[in-house]
Amino acid sequence: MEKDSTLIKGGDYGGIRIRDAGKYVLLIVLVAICIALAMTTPRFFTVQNLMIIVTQVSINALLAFGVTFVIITGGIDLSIGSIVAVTGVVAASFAHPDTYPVIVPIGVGLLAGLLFGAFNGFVVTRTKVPPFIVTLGTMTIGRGLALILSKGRPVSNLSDSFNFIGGGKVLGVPTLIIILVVFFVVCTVILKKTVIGRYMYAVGGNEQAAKASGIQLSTVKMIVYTLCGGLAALAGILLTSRITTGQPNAGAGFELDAIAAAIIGGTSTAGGAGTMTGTLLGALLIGVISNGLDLLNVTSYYQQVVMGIIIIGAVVLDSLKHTKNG
Amino acid sequence: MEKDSTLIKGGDYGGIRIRDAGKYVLLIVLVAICIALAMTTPRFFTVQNLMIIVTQVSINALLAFGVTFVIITGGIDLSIGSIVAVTGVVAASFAHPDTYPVIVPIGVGLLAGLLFGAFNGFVVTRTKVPPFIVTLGTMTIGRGLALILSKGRPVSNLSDSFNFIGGGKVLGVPTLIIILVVFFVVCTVILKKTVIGRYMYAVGGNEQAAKASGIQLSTVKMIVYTLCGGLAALAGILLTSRITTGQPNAGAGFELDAIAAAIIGGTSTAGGAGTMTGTLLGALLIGVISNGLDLLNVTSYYQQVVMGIIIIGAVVLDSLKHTKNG
Amino acid sequence: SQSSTSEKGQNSESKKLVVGVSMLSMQNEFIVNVHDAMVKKAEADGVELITVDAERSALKQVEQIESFIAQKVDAIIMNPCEVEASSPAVTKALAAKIPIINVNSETSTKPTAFVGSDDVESARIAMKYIAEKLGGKGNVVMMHGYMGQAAQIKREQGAREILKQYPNLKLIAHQTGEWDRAKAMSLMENWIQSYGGQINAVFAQNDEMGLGAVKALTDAGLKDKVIVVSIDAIPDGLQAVKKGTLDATVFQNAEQQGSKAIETAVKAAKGQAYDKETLIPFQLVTKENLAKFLK
Amino acid sequence: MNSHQDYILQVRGLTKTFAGVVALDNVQLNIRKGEVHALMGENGAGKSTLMKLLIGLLKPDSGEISFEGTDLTTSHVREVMKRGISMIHQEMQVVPELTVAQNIFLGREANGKLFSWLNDRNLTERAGQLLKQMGVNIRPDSQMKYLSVAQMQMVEIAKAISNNARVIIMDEPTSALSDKEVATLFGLISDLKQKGVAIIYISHKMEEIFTIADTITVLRDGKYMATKPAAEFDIHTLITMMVGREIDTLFPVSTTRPGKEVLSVRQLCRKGKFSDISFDVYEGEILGIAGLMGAGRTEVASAIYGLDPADSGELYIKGEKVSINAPQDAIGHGIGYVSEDRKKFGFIPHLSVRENITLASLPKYAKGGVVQAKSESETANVMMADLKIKASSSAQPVKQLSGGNQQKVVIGKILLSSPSIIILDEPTRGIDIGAKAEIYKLINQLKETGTAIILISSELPELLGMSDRILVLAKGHQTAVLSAREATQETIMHYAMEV
Ligand SMILES: Nc1ncnc2c1ncn2[C@@H]1O[C@H](COP(=O)(O)OP(=O)(O)OP(=O)(O)O)[C@@H](O)[C@H]1O
Ligand SMILES: Nc1ncnc2c1ncn2[C@@H]1O[C@H](COP(=O)(O)OP(=O)(O)OP(=O)(O)O)[C@@H](O)[C@H]1O
Ligand SMILES: [Mg+2]
Ligand SMILES: [Mg+2]
Repeated sequence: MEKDSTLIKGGDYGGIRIRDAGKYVLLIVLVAICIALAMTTPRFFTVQNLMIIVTQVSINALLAFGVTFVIITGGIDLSIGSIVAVTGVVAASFAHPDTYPVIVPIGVGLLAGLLFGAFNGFVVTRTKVPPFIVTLGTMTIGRGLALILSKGRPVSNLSDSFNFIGGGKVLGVPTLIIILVVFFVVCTVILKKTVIGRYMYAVGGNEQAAKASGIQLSTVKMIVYTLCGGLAALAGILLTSRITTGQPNAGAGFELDAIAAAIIGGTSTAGGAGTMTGTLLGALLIGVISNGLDLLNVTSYYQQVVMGIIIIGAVVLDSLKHTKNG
Repeated sequence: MEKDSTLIKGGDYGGIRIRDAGKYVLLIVLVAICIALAMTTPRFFTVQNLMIIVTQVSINALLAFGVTFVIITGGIDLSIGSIVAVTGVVAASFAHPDTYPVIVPIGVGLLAGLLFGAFNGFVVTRTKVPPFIVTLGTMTIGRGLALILSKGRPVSNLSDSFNFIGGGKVLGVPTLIIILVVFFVVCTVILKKTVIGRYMYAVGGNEQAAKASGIQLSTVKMIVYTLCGGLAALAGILLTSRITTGQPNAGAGFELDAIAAAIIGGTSTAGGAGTMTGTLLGALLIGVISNGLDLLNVTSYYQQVVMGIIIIGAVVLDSLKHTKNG
Repeated sequence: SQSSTSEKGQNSESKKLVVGVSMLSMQNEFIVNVHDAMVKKAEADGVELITVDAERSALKQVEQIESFIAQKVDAIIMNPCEVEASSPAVTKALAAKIPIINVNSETSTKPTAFVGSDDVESARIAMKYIAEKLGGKGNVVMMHGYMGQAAQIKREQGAREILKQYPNLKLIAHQTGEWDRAKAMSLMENWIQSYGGQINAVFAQNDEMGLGAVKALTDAGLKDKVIVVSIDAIPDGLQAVKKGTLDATVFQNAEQQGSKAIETAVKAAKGQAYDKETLIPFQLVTKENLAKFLK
Repeated sequence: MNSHQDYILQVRGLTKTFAGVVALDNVQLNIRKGEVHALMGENGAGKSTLMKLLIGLLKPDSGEISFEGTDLTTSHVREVMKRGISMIHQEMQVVPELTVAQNIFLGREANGKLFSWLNDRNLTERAGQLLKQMGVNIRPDSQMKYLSVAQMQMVEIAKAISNNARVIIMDEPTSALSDKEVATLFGLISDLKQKGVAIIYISHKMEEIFTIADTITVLRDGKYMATKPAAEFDIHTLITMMVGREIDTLFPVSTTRPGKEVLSVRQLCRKGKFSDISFDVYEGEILGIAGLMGAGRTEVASAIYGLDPADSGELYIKGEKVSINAPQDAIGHGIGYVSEDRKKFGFIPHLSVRENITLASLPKYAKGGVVQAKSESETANVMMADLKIKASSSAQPVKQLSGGNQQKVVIGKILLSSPSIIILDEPTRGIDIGAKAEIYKLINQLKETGTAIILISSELPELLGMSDRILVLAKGHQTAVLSAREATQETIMHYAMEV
């Protein structure tokens, strides 16, 4: 009896879950990089700079949270960068001073993003087109829409209250940081504590098994893409507010950064595994390196080389742990 | 006994393979689009225009061939756009008039690409880092290298013989078309007729089972990434030759187009399925639409929207066939 | 933050001025040239430069300026990505009482000083040249940069202003070539298919695209019949003008923009008098006046 | 015979085709409350397809399904399960990253309401109780991916019975189980019967059918043959009805005498899995390995094959010490391995039957790296015919084959690589009785040509019928090596339970 139970390792009751253990290594890597930077440049380890890093990371992190949901179910969303642009332009159009109360641009922007995401989900679930192609298609479509809606010009002259959302401070803390923390908690709870979160893991871990257990794949996927669209919209609104203008070409390439953050954070490209904490750490890692390289005044060409090496290196270290576990 | 033998209906050569049936639908879609364009604008269906389309498609198609190999084994290569830039810059540096014979820039460029690909393969096989992150990292590194090598400036003033490779004509046929055809055949043969090609399908279809069948996973993956690097180098050299200058920022975003061509052509993102014919059709589809939209003088904002819709639509049609199969 | 002030106090014992520089894109040759001029001038003046590349992202640029502010640099030079979107950076720098100098292009919020030229003007010059060459009559096509970017918007604006003055000059097609030579070449090939002999002139919003158009036209044997004009006067562009394949380009003085920007930044940081606006004029480059631009 | 009201589940005129292949043709099935209804048929007869139609995973082309008077013909799985039908799938349907408890209650947490809170502690507790009641020793909080195939199978059983279903479909639930767990399952089944639950039971193990079935329905080539009380069948009539011909001897008689020593295993150890395993295998000999679930048989086999190399110990092949760190080393030394987990290690789903069969010996059919299509195809066709693999053609992807036929493909692949040592881990798992006889014949042929064979099986009759000697493992230790004469069910069980 007791002998058998020793054969089954990897219990997670109360202890560290195997699935989550990865993030601790990543955390150590992140802390190590921070210490190294703090020792190299006195400008790094200041409250102000750390706050700047988190602020800078927040938009990527929000996008990465959304895409983490999608990747966990075994999908992918390349359209988030375009959603940022579309929702930014849409929100900005309703955010001119003395027109609507600030809730209107926020609401309309979010709605646009949710609809965009729902459209992705609809095509993914109603057809057999791979999510990569669906969202690559909607990425192109979205970019076109943003340009059409804005007639190719930035939408500016936004109200102060709108510009406050992503650019203001509350008790000295940038709003972006507060929003990031709130949504980090919300996304973690959705993923870990709710039935739908469990279904995301199940669908990504084994679609057939999920189906055989009576889980409606299309519902789960619809929710996931819609959620991702919503978070991208939030990112788009915050970005617009932060740069005080709705740019039709904003967000280009953001999808790769967000996906990178999720995967660096341990989300499996095959689906079925991933955590919001990991994703947040992934986003912070990218942010810290980028900030550090700027502080160290590394020439921009070399920055790219160093950035690439550190990211690969961090994930190599992170993956060593898995090797030991067999 | 005779009952049993009817169960085995012959071999499969000569007939249409189930796995390949998909490409016929795509071919029909492509032909339909061509007919529609030919009816809308008389300028579409001319030998000259068709030749231009194929020329324009060729560089994306070569990249897509390489990435098809990689995706079939279950991997991904995001660094190909950067390889185009690095190899282009490297080749151009050796291609100034009256320096080296034209074989030198070609050889050095190809070598650089093969090494770059081998490095991707090395990291993918020696570490547990997902290919997405490895090649995203080397994509950044590669871009940095191209900028460092060229000091951020185009490398121009190239010899006529070098410029002929990608810009010349042989018996009225552009060299790019000839090279495309040759490499289409070579890649098809590798994938379909050789042992290593079969192993690529096996590794992508079920890595564990492939390993248990005695296939050395790391060897197959090394070959695949190296091959992909080599084809990207070829694309880089041809692009450089075609535009008569080595651009450090060339090839940005090419990876998405190439991956799109492969997936539109039926390569499974999960690995284990795909054909070069499909990939070629995918690349042609993108090329024809893009050419058609230019010929019809569709405004650039709307071009993007239409492009996205047609690509999704084509793959929807293509996938309907699979639905019938259950 | 108090401790960091004291640290800075120690640092500034060397009295070397620190200038933070955020450039639009270090993958753009013209921008690299501006930056090179800055580096040269800074070395001569004993100024320390911290250069960062915004990679065409206004958001990134705003963040970089925030970072400069946190580092308490003595002055900031910004090569704005966007007119509007880069403005918060200016606001923030001004609020932190750090002089900020815009180089090459503008933001809607007025910075401490501006050094550069008006992009709209460059397109006016280019298009005017085309109009004159064609005798105010003919068919023109235009190649845009990345849609929605400040430079694209301004260059389009300038071109359209001139087109309005010449009712017989028709813009028969315009499309983006994304600042890229290869994309522009493909675009030109496609246009040749649809318009064949109808095109009389090409206006490309930068030299890279202009050179792509030249290549496509040359391959099709049409270069003699079509005028190509672009902007930037990069070395390749000048060479093409020399060869006669590119009919004209518009010279933007990178060297002056760069060195004047440093000069202004240093003056502003030291509290000396400086010019609020240093406008460096564009110049049309054709075969006739080419010699003075070739180094 | 019976009035219609007795039937809890009725199927009429069900037809299903896949890409032109008729899997089911006008099939009927009537299930009574509280009965164990065996569904019998050869590999590819359409049993699993019929069950997938019942549970709502597939939609029929025509026909109808009614359950307790309601029509379920086009209902979604979720609805069918809610109404009271659950299913143990032939191909295990587990989510590897989730825990045992999470798998058991998947789809039913908080009644499956998408936007409600999870209570994992509660799920784990309930799963723990359930497993304990079943007499299964598996931690409810361990991740599914760390379980052996047999343990996963037990979890699948737990999942199906925890649904309070009134009909439970069991598609080959015992294919990965050894006798002890089979007994546990049968105990559960009789409890369920008491409660009036009907069981649809599919298995290729004849003894099981005659032990528990009340009624038997036979399918052949997708067609309904007959339904009769089990008592009216004997093994011969049943087999004849299934196969359409007679099968006289299951285990062929072998006259070969073992030759020279081929493989020697010395003090093979892997921490926590097995220790001190030493044995020899001779030319033309079949060494059986017996043991209970989790005894470490599979672990020993995969250590020898290099899939999961041992920590210490030595391997000798024909007297020479060899080191095997990966399967290709093993293959190089002439070892072939048929894994118990065919889905994971056995075949490449997208590839065709032909491509799978030749995969391990492809270089033999290639010249200068180029595969010779003709010789490859011919070889594959011969193997398909030899093993009676039921497929529309050698070009059919293996993922479309029935479970048993997939297993045959895997065996064919290893046979083709003509190994001098072959390790068969549960080789007849899910294989019908006719094909079993064929496979035994093939194993014997191999033996006669001097191949050394290691046969791991949870079916004692199979081990006893085939082996020359039997090695018994218990909890990772070697407890006996029995000669064919000494070996009986009792002695083997005795040593298998030894600590
Ligand atoms: N998705 C599919 N596409 C094509 N053919 C299929 C598919 N699924 C099943 N088949 C075919 O349907 C037939 C019946 O298969 P099924 O799995 O029902 O057999 P089975 O009776 O369960 O066999 P076994 O005892 O081997 O499990 C087989 O010939 C199989 O090849
Ligand atoms: N990756 C793993 N992590 C933890 N435990 C494992 C792992 N793989 C196997 N085990 C455990 O090791 C034990 C031995 O498994 P093995 O498969 O060798 O047993 P076996 O004798 O072949 O029995 P059977 O195949 O009938 O289950 C099992 O209890 C299994 O749960
Ligand atoms: Mg079956
Ligand atoms: Mg076993």
